[in-house]
Amino acid sequence: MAEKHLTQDQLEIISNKVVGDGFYRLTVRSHSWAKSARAGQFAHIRVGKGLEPLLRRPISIHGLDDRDAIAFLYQAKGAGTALLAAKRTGETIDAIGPAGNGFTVDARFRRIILVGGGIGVAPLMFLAQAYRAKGTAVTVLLGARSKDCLTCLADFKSLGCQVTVTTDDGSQGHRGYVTDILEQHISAGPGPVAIFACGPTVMMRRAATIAGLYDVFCEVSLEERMACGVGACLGCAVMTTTGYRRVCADGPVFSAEEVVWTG
Amino acid sequence: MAEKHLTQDQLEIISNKVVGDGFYRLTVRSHSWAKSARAGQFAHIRVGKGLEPLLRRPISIHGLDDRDAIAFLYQAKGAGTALLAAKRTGETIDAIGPAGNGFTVDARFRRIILVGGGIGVAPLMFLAQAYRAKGTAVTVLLGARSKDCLTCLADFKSLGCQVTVTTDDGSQGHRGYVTDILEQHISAGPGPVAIFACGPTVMMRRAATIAGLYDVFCEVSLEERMACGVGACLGCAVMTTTGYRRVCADGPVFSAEEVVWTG
Amino acid sequence: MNLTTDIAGIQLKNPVIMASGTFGREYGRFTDPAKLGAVIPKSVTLEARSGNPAPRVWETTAGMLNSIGLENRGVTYFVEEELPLWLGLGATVIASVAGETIDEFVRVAEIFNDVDGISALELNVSCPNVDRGGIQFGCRPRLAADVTAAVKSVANKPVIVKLTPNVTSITEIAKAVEAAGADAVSLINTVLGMAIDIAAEKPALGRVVGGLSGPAIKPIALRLVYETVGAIDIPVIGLGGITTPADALEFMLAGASAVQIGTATFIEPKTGEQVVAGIGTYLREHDYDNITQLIGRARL
Amino acid sequence: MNLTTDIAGIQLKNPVIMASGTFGREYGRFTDPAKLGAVIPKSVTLEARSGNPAPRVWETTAGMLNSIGLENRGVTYFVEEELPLWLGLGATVIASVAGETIDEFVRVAEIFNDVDGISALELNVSCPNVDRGGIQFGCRPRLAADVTAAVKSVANKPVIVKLTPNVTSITEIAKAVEAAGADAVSLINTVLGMAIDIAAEKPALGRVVGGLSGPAIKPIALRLVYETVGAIDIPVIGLGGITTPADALEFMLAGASAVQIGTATFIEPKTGEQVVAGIGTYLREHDYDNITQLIGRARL
Ligand SMILES: Cc1cc2nc3c(=O)[nH]c(=O)nc-3n(C[C@H](O)[C@H](O)[C@H](O)COP(=O)(O)OP(=O)(O)OC[C@H]3O[C@@H](n4cnc5c(N)ncnc54)[C@H](O)[C@@H]3O)c2cc1C
Ligand SMILES: Cc1cc2nc3c(=O)[nH]c(=O)nc-3n(C[C@H](O)[C@H](O)[C@H](O)COP(=O)(O)OP(=O)(O)OC[C@H]3O[C@@H](n4cnc5c(N)ncnc54)[C@H](O)[C@@H]3O)c2cc1C
Ligand SMILES: Cc1cc2nc3c(=O)[nH]c(=O)nc-3n(C[C@H](O)[C@H](O)[C@H](O)COP(=O)(O)O)c2cc1C
Ligand SMILES: Cc1cc2nc3c(=O)[nH]c(=O)nc-3n(C[C@H](O)[C@H](O)[C@H](O)COP(=O)(O)O)c2cc1C
Ligand code: FES
Ligand code: FES
Repeated sequence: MAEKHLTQDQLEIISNKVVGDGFYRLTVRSHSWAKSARAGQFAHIRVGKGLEPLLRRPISIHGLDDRDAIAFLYQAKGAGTALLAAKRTGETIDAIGPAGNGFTVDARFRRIILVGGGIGVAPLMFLAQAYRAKGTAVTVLLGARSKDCLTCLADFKSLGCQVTVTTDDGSQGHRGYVTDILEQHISAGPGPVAIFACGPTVMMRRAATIAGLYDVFCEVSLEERMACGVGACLGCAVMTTTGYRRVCADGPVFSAEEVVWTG
Repeated sequence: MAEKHLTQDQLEIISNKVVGDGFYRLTVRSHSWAKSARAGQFAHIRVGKGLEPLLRRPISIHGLDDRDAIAFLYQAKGAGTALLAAKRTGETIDAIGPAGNGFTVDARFRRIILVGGGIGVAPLMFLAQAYRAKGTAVTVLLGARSKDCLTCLADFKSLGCQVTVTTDDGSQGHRGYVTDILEQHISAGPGPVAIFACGPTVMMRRAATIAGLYDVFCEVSLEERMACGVGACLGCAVMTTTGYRRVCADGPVFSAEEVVWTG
Repeated sequence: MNLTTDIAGIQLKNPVIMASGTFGREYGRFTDPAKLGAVIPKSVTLEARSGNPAPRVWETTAGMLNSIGLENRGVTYFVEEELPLWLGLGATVIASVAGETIDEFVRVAEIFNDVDGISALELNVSCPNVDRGGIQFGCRPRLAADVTAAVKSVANKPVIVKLTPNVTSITEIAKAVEAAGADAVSLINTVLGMAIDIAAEKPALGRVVGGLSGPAIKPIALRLVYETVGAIDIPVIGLGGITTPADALEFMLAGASAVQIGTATFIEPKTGEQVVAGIGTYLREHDYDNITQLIGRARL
Repeated sequence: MNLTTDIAGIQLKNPVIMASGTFGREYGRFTDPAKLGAVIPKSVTLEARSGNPAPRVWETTAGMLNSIGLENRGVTYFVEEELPLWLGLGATVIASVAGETIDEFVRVAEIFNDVDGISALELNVSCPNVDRGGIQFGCRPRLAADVTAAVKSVANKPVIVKLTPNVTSITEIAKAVEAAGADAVSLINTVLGMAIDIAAEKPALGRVVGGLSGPAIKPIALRLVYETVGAIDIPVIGLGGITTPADALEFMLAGASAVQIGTATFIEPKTGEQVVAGIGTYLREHDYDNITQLIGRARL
């Protein structure tokens, strides 16, 4: 059980840098997190010192920088992430985690396809690291604004992933939605293949539908507003085929088949 | 009318330094404030950027550093003053002021006696500057913890004031309360003499009583919890012989005779 | 961009009104009252009132408590000394009326009948800081209706009734004052609250209990506005904790025809102007050409 | 330092209780439940309930809204699966009971009669997030009294009634449940509130309206506790927005015999322990030798 490593820690910041328009890459030192964290898990971070903002912010683990350092990739959207962006090397962040269940990492897949949109790319890097470590072939399909993370493309490539970018207007890579090219990639190589998606709901829903059509293993990482982040408050419920489940504790990763899409 | 100079300004910080145990001296650049401010007036400062803390903090003007710079002396007591203490040179503070009425500065007094306790010393420095500029003899009686402001004694002396310190336990200067020696100072020189007091309520009340006994002009600077700081909310009312008056707009300086002491 | 708003038969140049008791003429130095929809000066009573003992204000997390107690110099002083100043600054003035008895409300309203420059009356039947009148009127549908009807029967200006949140059912009160002839309602007045001064081990406010205002109460106010809009047909003016344009938009999307700003002015005197500007920007960016298109859009 | 507190016939090692719906057993990893006065797990109903649609939580300034809707797996699951875990962690457990009908409350209470390790019952007659039961009971003195009397007539454990702040007169309700036999009351449950998601131009919560909790509501809670303590003779447990030892002390100085901590745990899981420690420090520094000396000291 992932939960067994859940701790509250003051993690020391190694660096916290802009890596795109409003995108930041934060690395912190922690042997225990680096050791126990699994791709798809997140940290529940107290971004302020006082009560403004009140609640912690969930941020996915973006990857391991080395055996003592983990990275986060985040987008400065509102007041909370702005405070995070203002933190400097040497300061600490108060983080609860590694939280959540994480993606399935299974050597039986010969190929995996990562489907990312916007900041949804964040946890997929960690997953790419995990699969590449097993020698699995990794295809990355990045949608729309994913170019916003300037370092991501290079990072995926240096892991040996095959990367394709699509944009709505064709300004970069393929023109259209990232899911438009998903079908061709499913058929384009040996199986068994697995799809992992993280990004806007419409994108994940479409990926789930396609995976269903091709009867391919597919997991999605869901977002929901959170309070506790550890499973206690039932605040982050999403509807599934087995009833309401908690994104923070039963997820954020769910089998695409069990999600009851509402958005 | 003092009110006519009331403005809202972003004042640039020249320096913000520790000058004693929990005491800070903040200087900001402002030609207009330096020109219009009168001793006893205060700035109503927004110490945070967000809504924590919600309200502005009233801080007396401590003096003029030169024709473009004013100084504040403040004690880091709670969350608000802690935020102020964290501000650095080059940042700005959002200040409303110069607010309030100010002390009487009148050349007819041959001598003035300033009675200060604790952080109450803050506005008295500015008043000493004003009277010394007129050549008036200034005696400063500092009570108890006034030594907490390390620079104040030297500053008063360099203005040519005669300074006496008292402490409860006699650890420094006279032993006892600052008002114990007030009577002897009233009689110790030529008149007309005026007393100006700022500090704990008991101290001001005692000074007021003594002034009454000797029929000496006396003004006190009162404190009350404030919201608007400009006279609009009626939140800072204190009882006087003519009914409730607003500390922020009718005060903070009141004639000792009109105050109805409750503390 | 058209920000013109009609409320209770009066036309405001925009829907941003400064709330009673929080916007004194001192703020004319920091912001231009003529640019605001309207200004509601501190509630006036027939005779001068001296208010409650100190401390009267206390800061809380994201809020403040006050127990001013309707201190004011009485209606004559208001008409002769204060109103001309507001009008001189170009403000549209709504007068807030308070009283200990129905008769007092009526008499103040009658005096205002003969005064030019008062666009509407707001009946403060919701002040929590006085022993008689105030909140007692606002907590009982019957009394609230009686005050409203009595004032309506004499007043020659539109009557807005300001409601208290300190009730089990705001819609009951709102319906009662609507039936009694109110032209609009405004809500909320402050939420009853208190604080203890730990250092002194006694209540922080001289009067023990006070009214909570500021950002802390915004979700409470918004719920009450949303429900009230659903229950009555006269316009609802929303207030409680508004500090940003986004806050104001929440109230309007919930169905408020206009908003008021109180405590936020203490923090930033220009809040009113900023909210007007921010609403304009929002309308432009979202391709509305009229503020009324926004009102109630978030209602299910 | 003696922090032992007697409430409704049960003895707690200290007056700090974790509020229902906010302290899951997950928190056993961050803090030691055995060091707390008691833990009140999420309210249980007779059968499992699935709760409300997402979003169920929304942040507000210094507060949060929730509309969980009493999601729980029913009393049997609670007794068999959850309770043993709490007891295994050394916690003193007070069980929160909820229901749509008086009969449901009674039946859950009867089941608890035969269960060891439940020190007391807290009746949640104040949940704002369900269509039936919940707040309806808590808003009407008569209904609140009826639930209380019915449960008291069967229960072999002390009964605490948890009150809602969303009423005109809390003292009326408190007196009614006292007369009906309640051993103590706890207050407040959440304050009704809502938010609008401006980006979507619709209500932020799936259920539109929710319950406001957190520091924002502390002054409201404190006023209600202060008034209730003055109106009844049974002990009052205070809660609403407590995040620091100073907050807890305010409630105790106002007359609360114990406190509960809810939302603050989400921000800092160790809040409960920190409050226990902070109260101890305060007593020491102010030369009290017993926590009971503090209770109600700020009352006039
Ligand atoms: C499991 C999980 C993992 C996430 N991983 C990342 C990541 O790796 N990088 C990243 O940039 N973002 C991630 N997010 C989204 C991130 O949590 C929000 O962008 C962030 O909380 C916004 O906070 P704010 O104060 O800057 O914005 P505000 O809009 O001011 O936030 C206001 C409130 O909304 C909540 N909120 C806002 N957006 C979201 C959202 N999309 N999902 C959930 N809550 C939200 C905040 O937590 C807060 O309660 C993740 C969300 C979840 C649920
Ligand atoms: C006219 C006037 C002039 C002042 N001049 C100075 C000065 O020159 N130097 C200085 O150090 N202090 C001065 N003070 C006191 C200063 O305003 C408070 O110490 C400060 O507001 C405390 O804020 P805090 O957030 O640090 O403390 P907290 O205790 O956290 O403050 C909480 C609340 O209490 C208010 N408050 C706390 N103490 C006081 C107080 N004594 N008077 C009024 N409100 C208070 C705060 O404004 C805030 O609303 C003055 C006060 C007044 C009224
Ligand atoms: C200091 C103060 C004084 C107030 N005086 C009055 C008043 O005289 N009449 C009135 O109707 N409301 C009065 N109010 C209530 C406000 O008009 C407003 O209803 C309330 O503060 C909520 O709005 P806010 O959160 O924007 O401040 C007062 C509020 C404050 C904070
Ligand atoms: C997410 C959440 C769930 C809650 N669930 C319950 C519940 O099941 N039963 C109950 O009696 N109170 C419930 N409450 C109310 C709290 O127990 C408490 O009364 C309220 O939150 C005020 O306290 P606080 O400000 O410390 O959180 C819940 C509160 C929150 C925030
Ligand atoms: S955020 Fe509390 S259960 Fe998920
Ligand atoms: S603080 Fe508002 S009148 Fe003085």
